[in-house]
Amino acid sequence: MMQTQPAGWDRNQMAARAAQELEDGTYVNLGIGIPTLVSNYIPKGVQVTLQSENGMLGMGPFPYEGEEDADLINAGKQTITELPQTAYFDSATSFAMIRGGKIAMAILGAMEVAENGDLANWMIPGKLVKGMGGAMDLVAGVGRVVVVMDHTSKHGESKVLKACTLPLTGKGVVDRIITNMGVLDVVPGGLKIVELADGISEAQLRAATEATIVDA
Amino acid sequence: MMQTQPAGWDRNQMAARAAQELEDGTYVNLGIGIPTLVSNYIPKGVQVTLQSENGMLGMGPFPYEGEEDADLINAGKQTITELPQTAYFDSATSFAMIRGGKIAMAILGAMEVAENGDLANWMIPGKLVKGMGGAMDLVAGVGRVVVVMDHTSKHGESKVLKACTLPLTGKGVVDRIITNMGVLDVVPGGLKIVELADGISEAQLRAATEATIVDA
Amino acid sequence: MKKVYRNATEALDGLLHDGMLIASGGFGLCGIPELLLAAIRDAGTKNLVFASNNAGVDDFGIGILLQTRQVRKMISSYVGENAEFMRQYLSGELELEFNPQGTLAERMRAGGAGIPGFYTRTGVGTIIAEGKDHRDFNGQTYIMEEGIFADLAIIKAWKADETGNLIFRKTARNFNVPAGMCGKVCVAEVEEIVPTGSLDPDAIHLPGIYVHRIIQGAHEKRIEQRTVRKRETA
Amino acid sequence: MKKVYRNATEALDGLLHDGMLIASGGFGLCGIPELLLAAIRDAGTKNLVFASNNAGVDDFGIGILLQTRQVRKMISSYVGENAEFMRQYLSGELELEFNPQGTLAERMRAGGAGIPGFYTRTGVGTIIAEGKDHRDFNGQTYIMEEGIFADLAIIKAWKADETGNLIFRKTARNFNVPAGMCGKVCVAEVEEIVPTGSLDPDAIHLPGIYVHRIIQGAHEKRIEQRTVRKRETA
Repeated sequence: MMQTQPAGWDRNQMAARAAQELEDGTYVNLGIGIPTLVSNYIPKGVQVTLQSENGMLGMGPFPYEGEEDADLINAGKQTITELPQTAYFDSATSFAMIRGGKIAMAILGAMEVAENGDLANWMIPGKLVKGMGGAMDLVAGVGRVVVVMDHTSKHGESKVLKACTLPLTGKGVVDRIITNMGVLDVVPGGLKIVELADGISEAQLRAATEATIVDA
Repeated sequence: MMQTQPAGWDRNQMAARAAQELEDGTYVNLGIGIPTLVSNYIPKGVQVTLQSENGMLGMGPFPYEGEEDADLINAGKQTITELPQTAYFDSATSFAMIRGGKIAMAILGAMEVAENGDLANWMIPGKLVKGMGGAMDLVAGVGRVVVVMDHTSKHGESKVLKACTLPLTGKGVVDRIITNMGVLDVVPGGLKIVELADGISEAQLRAATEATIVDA
Repeated sequence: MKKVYRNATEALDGLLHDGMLIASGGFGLCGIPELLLAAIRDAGTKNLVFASNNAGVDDFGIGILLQTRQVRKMISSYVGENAEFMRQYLSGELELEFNPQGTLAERMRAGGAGIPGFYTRTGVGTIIAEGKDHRDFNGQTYIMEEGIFADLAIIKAWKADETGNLIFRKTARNFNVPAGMCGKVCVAEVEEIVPTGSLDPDAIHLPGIYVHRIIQGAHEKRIEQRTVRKRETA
Repeated sequence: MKKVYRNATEALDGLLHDGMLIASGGFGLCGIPELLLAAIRDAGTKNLVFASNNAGVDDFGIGILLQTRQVRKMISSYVGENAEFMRQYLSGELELEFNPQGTLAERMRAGGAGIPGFYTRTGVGTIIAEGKDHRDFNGQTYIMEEGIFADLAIIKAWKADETGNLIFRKTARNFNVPAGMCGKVCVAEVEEIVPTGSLDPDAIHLPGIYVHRIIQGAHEKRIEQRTVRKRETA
């Protein structure tokens, strides 16, 4: 299938759109990659506390040069800083709050997502296997899972599928999908288009989507 | 069955004998009643750390008058003090260490004990029921359970039985029994006499014991 | 989102309903949420189920809710200090579910940690094990106990910052941490609310994510068993 | 009983044997027991099974034990930083059991808390759930995960007192608490041993009851991903 790849939003625009999902006064976990960029676009008047699953609530920005602290990293192993409201805790306590549903939302990357909310983002069989880290706990535990991903592969194949082909991270766990082409919700029967990215037509989004799209 | 009640050890002598069970460098939990007195008889050169299951390691003595602190009590709800090595923690953490086998020994009171190590010390059906508190967790979790109790009831009936008649606190949990009449160990087939209290003959102890006594 | 409320009544506004399950912190009278309990009495909410290690004494702690007949059931490990409790229990007015103390604490933590069931050796072979699932691990028998998922948690801490990070003092921490974890909503009463940033982030006992509403108040902090020793004169 | 040892080799004396299960603290290279790992390498103990969130990098952390082929199996959630690990795993020299990170942390805590099994929703419907017991609670499906009971725990803390009470610093606490809980014996390396009585008893992260041996040493504390921002000039 040869087709021109419609661009739509770039990485930063996707992050900015995802930031609109944030609700004031909530605790949120941001995955590695584009989700990390979301913290640059938190809307004015919205206060969210970022959880880092390696044991921290109230994650601050990267440190100034020379102020890096080996004892202060995020889940991506990057040096970060603390904030006035910061609290540290151990990994068992950290995942107790994740599994226990205390985190309102996780914004995560994905390799594939399916119309039933299945998510695959940790393993490609036959390729190097790095591990799921905390992703399986997050999708099983948090209140709402928002996925941020490219709509299609480099080869133009849809990553928004009828059924995932890769090993799952979680079954029926995704609530909303934000791609370069728009925003879709997981609803009974398939996906519902919530919003189109700049310069993307509904026809283009439908053409790039393998999953069933249901009308609202 | 009418018989003269041999006295043997008094409460303080029983506590002193129980204190001989303490091993240097261990963590120990002392129950309410006679076991609490054990802390008065810790042998010289033996350092034990007392756990209080309401959330403290390193329990100190009662406070001086006027220095009572409502935030510092033991499991018997008595005001106590802290020591230099004291650490406080919550109840879930406290019983994690109990259930996890980190406490070397518990010294507890009993209503009845049986030759198979069964212990009953929390409930008399038809009477007021106060609850088991932490006793069931302690007998299930600690390394060694030493019971300190009167050998017979006020009516001269043996409390060291072939089988407990009262609802159990734990099944097969008792290692050693210290009574006013002596010391007995739970061994295969019954109880073994370890020691006789002052002025108690083996015949007296055997006569006051319903449980099977096996020869060493 | 502001977490600081003016008083216990306002902090509980909209959270109470008849028949709800409330997890309460405290051990004996130590570290109990005395202001919130008084506000629940004043609200008159009925048929309450309390998961709480103890039931207070006749005129303090959960005892005040027994006097007003607001409690339908207690999930506790020890209720020996409360004569009114015994009267209501023996007359069949009050339900009682005994839990071993460690099982109760772990059930609360489990609820807060999204764990609906766990295995423990505590209670195996006793009446506590009756009707519960048994399972062997490495030749040892264990029983399954279930997580407690409370509608509301009420706890008492020493200090809070404005984001709800809590610290406790000495043995008053006790059940306040596990109870606080297992509530859909958690309200904390504290002796002092301090500005955010003034608590040591390495020394927070219950992070603010668990704590939805906070009040500062004056606490009686009654002592149940005043035991002392004499000062030796030199 | 003295808990303070002079160095890592002495602290591990008599504790190591081939084929043993070791739980290690640390997340990435943050808060790893680097001195104890080096001493295990020097001891040459073989066929080790490690429960550790990560496997270090090629030349630091558990990576140094992969270079010497001392590790038979890893129980981890993420091993992406270690090329030698991948080589050995893909060539079949090394066993790997992936655990979701929270499941691994909870399995360690459970082992330390005397809990041989617990239910979690994490991994339901994925390959992680294959072969595991499934059970429904309130209409939701959960799988059973087992507690980890390690022969030895090795952890790294910031400060210890002489009785083994430990405190950690910032996110270096991570797996050190649950790993420390689940070892039959736990050895801790710290940056500073302080006199007993100088730590705040309300702020102990891992009470000394869990900690059997302690050493003080100099730590490299390598940074894995040095990310910074530019200071804005006024």
